[in-house]
Order: sequence, then structure tokens, then C-alpha cells
Amino acid sequence: MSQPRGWKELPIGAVPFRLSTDYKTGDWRALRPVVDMNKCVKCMLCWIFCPDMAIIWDGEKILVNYDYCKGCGICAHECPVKAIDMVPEPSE
Amino acid sequence: MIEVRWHGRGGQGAWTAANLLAMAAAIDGKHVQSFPAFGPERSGAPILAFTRISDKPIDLHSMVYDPDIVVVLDPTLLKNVKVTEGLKKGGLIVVNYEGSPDKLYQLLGIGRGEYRVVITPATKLALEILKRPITNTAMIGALLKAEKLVRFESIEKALYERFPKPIAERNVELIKKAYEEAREV
Amino acid sequence: MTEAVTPKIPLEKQKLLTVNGDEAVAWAAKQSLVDVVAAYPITPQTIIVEKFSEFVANGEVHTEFVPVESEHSAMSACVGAAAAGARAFTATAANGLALMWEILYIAASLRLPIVLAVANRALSAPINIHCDHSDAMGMRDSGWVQLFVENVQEAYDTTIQAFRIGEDERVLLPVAVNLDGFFLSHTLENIHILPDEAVHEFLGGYRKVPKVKVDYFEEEVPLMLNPARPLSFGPLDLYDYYFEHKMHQIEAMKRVPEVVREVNEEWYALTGRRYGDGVLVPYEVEDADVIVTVLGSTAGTVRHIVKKLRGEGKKVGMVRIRMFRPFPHKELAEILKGTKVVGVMDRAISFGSYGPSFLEINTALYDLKEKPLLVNYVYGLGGRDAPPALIEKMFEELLRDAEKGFVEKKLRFLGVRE
Amino acid sequence: MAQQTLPQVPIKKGEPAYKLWIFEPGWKGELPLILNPRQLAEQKRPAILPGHRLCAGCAAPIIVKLASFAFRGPTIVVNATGCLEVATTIFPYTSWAVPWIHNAFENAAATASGVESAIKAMKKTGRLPWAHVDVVVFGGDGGTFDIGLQSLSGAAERGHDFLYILYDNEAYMNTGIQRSGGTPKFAWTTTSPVGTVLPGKTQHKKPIADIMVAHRIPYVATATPAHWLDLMKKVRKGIEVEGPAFIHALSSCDRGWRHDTALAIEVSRRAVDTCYFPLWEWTPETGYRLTDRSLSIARNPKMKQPIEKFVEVQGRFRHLLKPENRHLLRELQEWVDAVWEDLLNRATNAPR
Repeated sequence: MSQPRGWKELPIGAVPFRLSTDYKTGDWRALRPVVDMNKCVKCMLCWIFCPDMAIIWDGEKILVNYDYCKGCGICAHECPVKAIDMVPEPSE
Repeated sequence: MIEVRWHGRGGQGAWTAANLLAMAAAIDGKHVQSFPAFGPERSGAPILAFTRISDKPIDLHSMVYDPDIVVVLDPTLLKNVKVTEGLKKGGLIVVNYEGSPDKLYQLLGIGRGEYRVVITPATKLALEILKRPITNTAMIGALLKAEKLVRFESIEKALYERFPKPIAERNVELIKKAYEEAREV
Repeated sequence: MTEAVTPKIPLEKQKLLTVNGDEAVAWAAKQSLVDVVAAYPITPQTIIVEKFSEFVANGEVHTEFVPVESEHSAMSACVGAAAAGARAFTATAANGLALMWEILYIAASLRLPIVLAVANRALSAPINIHCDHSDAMGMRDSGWVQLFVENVQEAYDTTIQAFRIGEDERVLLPVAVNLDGFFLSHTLENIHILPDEAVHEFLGGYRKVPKVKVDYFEEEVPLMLNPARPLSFGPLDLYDYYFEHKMHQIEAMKRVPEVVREVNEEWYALTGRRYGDGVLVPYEVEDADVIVTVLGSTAGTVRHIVKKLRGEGKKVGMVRIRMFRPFPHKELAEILKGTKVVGVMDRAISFGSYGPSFLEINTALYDLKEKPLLVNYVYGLGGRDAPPALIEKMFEELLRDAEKGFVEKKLRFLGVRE
Repeated sequence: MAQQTLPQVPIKKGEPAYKLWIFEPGWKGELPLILNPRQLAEQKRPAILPGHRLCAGCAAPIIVKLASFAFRGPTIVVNATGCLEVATTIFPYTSWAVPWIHNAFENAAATASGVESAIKAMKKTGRLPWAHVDVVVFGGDGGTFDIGLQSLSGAAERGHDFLYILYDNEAYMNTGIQRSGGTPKFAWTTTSPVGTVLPGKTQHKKPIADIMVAHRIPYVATATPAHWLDLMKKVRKGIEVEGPAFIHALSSCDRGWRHDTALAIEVSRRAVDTCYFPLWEWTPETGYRLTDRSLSIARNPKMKQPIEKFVEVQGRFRHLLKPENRHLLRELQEWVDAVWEDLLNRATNAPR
């Protein structure tokens, strides 16, 4: 991330100039959801309940956008067929 | 610049009279000001209102302390209010009054010749014409008799601007009548 | 100052009204194509919203009138309306203005050119409905432009000008038009108003919103709540950006005087009326030994006395401060330099300090090599009248100070009983 | 038009995963209310973008997301000060894909009044390039039950056309879990701590939705994110009615309620199953009507769970489970039962 801008470069009225999609909250995560598409019944409840809009339905399968997923575990808890596991983040 | 002080009781329309006179003078092309002595007035309480009329723009934005003219809408005020306070020497007093001039001079606490005094039986006329004891417009009639501050047509115009037609009409009639009956005593 | 010109709309084409200050403001708002008026009754402002409600009830305006449940909500609704791109107006006084306080800052920071008429009135307690400037002085640091008018005509003129000033792209700040409670709000005077179309033209029609550039749109987008180009108003701003945003307001304030002057001259060309240079209104200051500064309607009474004393050969003058925020420090110092004594009239006091305009003028004069003596007259609190005799007494005191060459008491209370 | 900052997430069908809501001037029509989850995932995109900094497992963004699926077209969002506002717009970022304004804490409804009035005025003068622009407010319990009640009541009385969605996490979570008028009795908060004398908050929750019903506005409802279809349908109704509408949505806060981050939906479900937070809607025409799970419970009272089921997963009620505090739990149960009975009596669709 570059230097914060000086006042002359900011829009007036203090309106934010970037979308929060530029801000990756994925590094808040201790546990990561992993979807087993063999078990998944594509009910979309994980997509519906994800508070971070991190579950993606690509038309065939459930993907997790790890850029944003904070690892709360709601998806795993709500999955009616237990197709989502919360696994520890790999520590590199 | 002419400064007029109006004495009345809350609800009698002293401020309205002050406004009507100012409106008429403005129609005549004069510079005007009109305002009440500001207080939380309630019906019945003695109140003051003021009108300033001038050929030049009026700078002053304070109350009136030494008026040229005082107008008294209600004779019962004379007992408790010193209506001549600050009145310029030789100034004009216009009173709603129908008793004897001597009694009036006594009530006012002034000697003959100190001021000009003009009376009109405004309450009686208002009851006749408006069927209500609202004396403010009658007193404008009396005032105009004593001093041609504004043109009669201008007062008429101001009344029609301010009030619905039937009310304005009756008040014009009342002003005329009060004008006719007003006399210097 | 420009040469006298024939106004574009000569006086005979302007309509004569005999109205009080509140009604004059309502007329101005009516002609200014205001989209939203959100207001709450409080003496001595109430006539403004009453009169405006009549215009609404008779279908004479397109305005949405929002009879809110408090002044706090009045200013809040104005913020919402202005952010949505509307021209918004409200009016208040005293305690009502105090209740708005929190949102005044927000209106200024979001750069929303709301116009607020303040019928100046003393703050409680004890409760008092009459004129002083303690309400206006409470908002002086909120980022609003503050104009003070002297008479009813100016109340009308300035309310219209306020929209132009606030909406100017160099400014984009809310503007407060201050008129003295009762002394103007309830005082009937003869004024001349423009035809509706002339006001519309002066304001450039309905409000136009400025554009801003944010990273997520390629082109500049309107600074408003716009479903076509969404922006977010009123974010959380931490120590990494808040200061920069305040710089925006500081810089915008710097540009206000030039806009106020321009608008004043343009108004003059249109109507034949102007108020000094729009910022300061000096009178008989050229060779004056004593100059009095004053805000609001008292200026008329002071001028009346200056005329009288000049007639007696006394070298006195006055400056009316029409624009209190931003404060014209330099311009005022330029006028006051070379005079012997300056009397600063304040219809408010900062408890434990001096009157608010005294503090400003003290600051303004600090850089002068030869500083005039300075006296602060606090007067008229709670509507206490300032009659000509009292003003004259003040000038006499100041003339004596000028003669003596020093000032014994810097803070004086005019018209109070000992 | 570029939105470079929107990440390109691989999507085979339908819309990209994230998008700004753009309604070009002249846009006509009405976004459909989609209730099929698969279609929803393929066609709808939330008005709240990822990258917001609400806590992991917070229910508030779920409520906002679900509500936005029910928006019918151009919509302006007004937000009271609170967690949602603070965490979604940390300058220079915004998480809002729709026009959004935060004014202050206590004035969201007044701000919405102004926005709505501006829309009306611009429509009247031919300056609004859309057939309608809806106004939706999100306010927390502090900004609604407490400091913002006056402005909400005023706006409701004046009849402005907006939908107010209360996301009720039952305390001032933004400032660190202080009790509010929405905090239930016996709940621990930092200003109603459990001490040796006091068992947490000593007053019951304010009946905010009933207060709004008393205003006789066109639509009032309760909702939870767990009952997502019910919530979406209610939001659409609230937007569609002319005039003010109010939805009281329970919004769990794992930090304040002291539960696992995965339980936001679970705890909302338990709130309804125990009748602690019944689901209903009210209109002047129909009166109170139970909806979704609460209607099922009314028809089959055996489904009603004891209040322990709600309490046991939350640390804020931990003290109620101690043997010496059984009487407190009983009192809470009695209160819940009384409120539920009262609702059953009022509900026009409850079995008699």
C-alpha cells in the first residue's frame, strides 16, 4: 500500500475513494473453511449466511474467497450435510 | 422622522394598527418601521407598539423613547399608564375617549396647551360597525384627522392587503366614521 | 467599490413589501427554489416557518416542508436532503440552535450548502426570548459561514445571497444568516423584493451539485446520494485522514471572502443594493479617532449617533462586521489602523474571557506596528435595548479615552445596572 | 465506467461475485424478489461488499446482505452510528455498493426524512431520473431504542416513506458492550455487570416493535437472519408499502453475547424456537400475524423450547445456569411466556 494521500488529492466531503474490496480481511482467519464438493448438496445456505460475502457460487461449485473470509465458521455450522470443515490455517 | 407610540391592551390590535400605519406610509413611498415592545403579551395586559415614518432610510433599531405622537386605544389605560412619558413638547395625543375634555386632561395629568389632544369615541363606533370593541382601526382614523401622516387611499390599500375583503370594508367604514367624529379638545 | 450603475432590475420593477424580518427571510427562501425546509418552531424564528408553511399550503412552492419534532432533527433532515442533492433551508434561534450543534459540524464537514436563518436570541437560563448573539457565537467554530444583517431588507437580500455563496464551488459550505431577534425578526419595514425569475436566474435555477473523483469511477461523479454513481457520506475517519479533511474546510473558508464580495457586487448590479464590500461595512472611518465595531441591527443606531457626532465635529466612525466567519482580520486591521481607539461592541460574552468579536479584533490588530487602544463593550444581553443615548455615552467615553491616550478598563458593560 | 477495485472472481454463470449497484438515469422496472437459493446466488449481489471490518461471525452484515436481496431498485441507505456504520466505512474504504449516508447516532430517521423529502421534491420538479428511489435505514439498538427513539417516532408520525431496519444486538457493542434499552433482563454487560448483589441487567427489554405498532404505521415486523426467507419477504413488504415501515431484526453479537463465532444463525434460531423473539408482522389492516417458525409453534405448542435453549449458548447469561439462580431463569421464562401468550392473543392467525 502506498503512502496515504495528501489533502489536495482527497475528494471533498470526506467521501471514501476506494471500495473495501481492496482491503483483505482474510488474514484475520485462524481456521479456514474447506468445502467437500462430494458432500455438498448445493443448498446455498453457506452463501446466504456468510457475513463476509466470501462464499462464491460459480454455477457448479462452492468456492471460498480466502481474501475476505475471516474464518467465523458460520458456514460450517449451518451446512446441513456437514460438507464444510474448519481446518487450521497452514502456518508458513 | 415621525415616531408614534401605540398604547393598548393585548388583543386590541395595537401592533396591527402600528403595522397598518407603517404599511400605508410605505405605500406612500416612505421609509417605515413598526414593532411591538417585545414581551410575552397576554390578552388584556397593557402593551406598547411603535411606528416610525421617515423620508430617509431609518437607521435606528432601538425602541422609541421620545415619540412625536402617542395613540391610546383604550381609555381605561389612562388610570395606570403614564401615556405622556417621553412625549416631545407640543406632541400629539390621540385618545379613544368620549367623556369631558376637562376630565381627560386630569386623567392625562397635563395642562392645557402642553400637547395637542384629539379624541374620538372609538369603542362606541367599533361596537356599532364591527360589533366588537376592537378600536385599533378607529384610532387610525382619529390619528389621520389630527395629522396627515399617510394618504387615506394608502390606509385603505393596506387594509385590503392585510384583511379579507368584508373585514377590510367594515374597517374602512370605521376609519371614516372615526375620522369624522374626531376632534381636538 | 465599483461606480454607481443602474440596476438591472430598477427599484420600480421590484415589489414593495412591508414585512418583518422573519417574513422577509421566508420570502427569500420561497423565491430561492428551496427543495426541502425542515424546521421546528422557536421564538423569535417562528414567523419564518409559519410564513413558509402558508406558501406550502397555498401551493406557491414545490418545497417539501418537514415539520420535524426537534431542531436536532431539523438540521439532520437538512443534511439528508442536501446530501441527496436538494437545496435545503431551516431556521432557528437560541436553545434550538444549541440543540442543532452536533449536526452543524456534520453539515459543514460533509460540505453541504444548507442555509440556516438564525433569529438571534439569548440562551437559557434564565429563559429569555429576546435578542443577543450568544446563540450564534456558540456555532462560530462549527465550520459555517456566518453573516449578520442590519435591517429587514438585508435579511431578504442576504438569505438569497447565502444560497449562492454556500453553493459556489469554491465554497461548498453551509451559511447562517443572522438577524436580530425582535429588533429585526418582528419589526416591520418596507423592503423591495425581486421578481421570482430574477432570483431563479441569480441562483442559476435549482441547486447544482459539484463533482468529485473517487478511484472506483473513471469519471468525476456528482457529490450526492446518487443511485447511478454510489458514494458514501459520513464515513469513519481516523487519525490517518481526519486532519486532511479538516484542511479542506480550512481552505474552503479562505475562499469565502472573495465569493461574498463577488456576490455582493453582483447583487448590486442586479438590485442597486450592496452592503459595504459584503464583508465589512465601514462608515465615516477615514479620519476617525474613534471607531466602533458592531454586528447586526445595532449598527443602525450606532450610525445614527455617528452622524450626530460628526455634525458636532467629532471624529468618530463605525464598521459593521457583516461576515463573522470567516473573520476578516486583515481587512479590518486595514480600516482600524491609524485610529486612536477602537470600541468593540459585543452582544455576547465568552464567560471568563471577553466578547467574541473583541477576541478576533485583538488578534487582527496584533500585527499592526501602531496599535489602537481597544475597549470591549458588552451590551444588550437578553434583549436589553441599546438606545441612542446609551450609544452616545459610549462614544463620549471612547473620545475621552482617545484624549487620555490610555484605557483603564478594557471590558465594559454597557446598559447594565450596577 | 471502471471499477478496477472490484476483484474479478471466477464465475461461470450469471453476474460477477461483487458489483456496485448502478442504476443509470432512466432505469425502469423492478428487481424481482428471488426466493430460490440457487437463483439467488446466481442473480443477486449484496449491497454490502466484502472487506468490511465487522467482527468475524457478526450477524449485522448478514441482515444487510439479506435485506439488500429484497431491494426493488434504486435505494439509498441511511445508517445510524454503530458497529455497522463504523466497520463498513473506514476511510478511505467503503463497503457500500449503494449510495449511503451516516449522519450521527440519534438522527438516522430524521436524516432519512430529509433524503426522502429531497427525493419527493426532485420528483415533483422532474429532476429525479428514476420512477422511485427507496430509502432504507439501518440502526442498532442504541440508536433506535434509546438515543434515536425521538427522531424515529417523529419520522414515523410524519409518515415519511422509508423502511427502518433495526439490527438489535441487545447492547452498545460499538463502544464495548454497555447495556441498552434493548438488552434483556439478567444479561451481563459492562454497565450491567453480574456482581454479588446484581444479576446483570435488572430491567426487561423495551418492546420497541410494539411501540412502532402503536404509531399505526403501514408495516411493522420482526425478523432474524436465521429465518432468511421470512426476513427477505418482510423487507420487500416494508419497502413496498407507502409510508414508514419498521423491521426489528435480532442480530447476534458473538463478542457481546459471549458465544462461539460460528453460532450467529444458531442462536437466532434458538431465540425464535424459545419464543424469546417471536416472528410476526403487523399491518393496520391485518393486525398481528405470526410468521414462519413462530406460526408453526403457535399451531404446535410442543415445538416451543424452554428459555434455557437460548440462554445456555451465551456467556452473558452464564450466571443464570448456576443452581442458586434457577429462580432468575424461571422469572425470565415467565416473562417470555407472558409476552408470547399476549402475542398469541393478539395474533389474528394464531389458533384459538
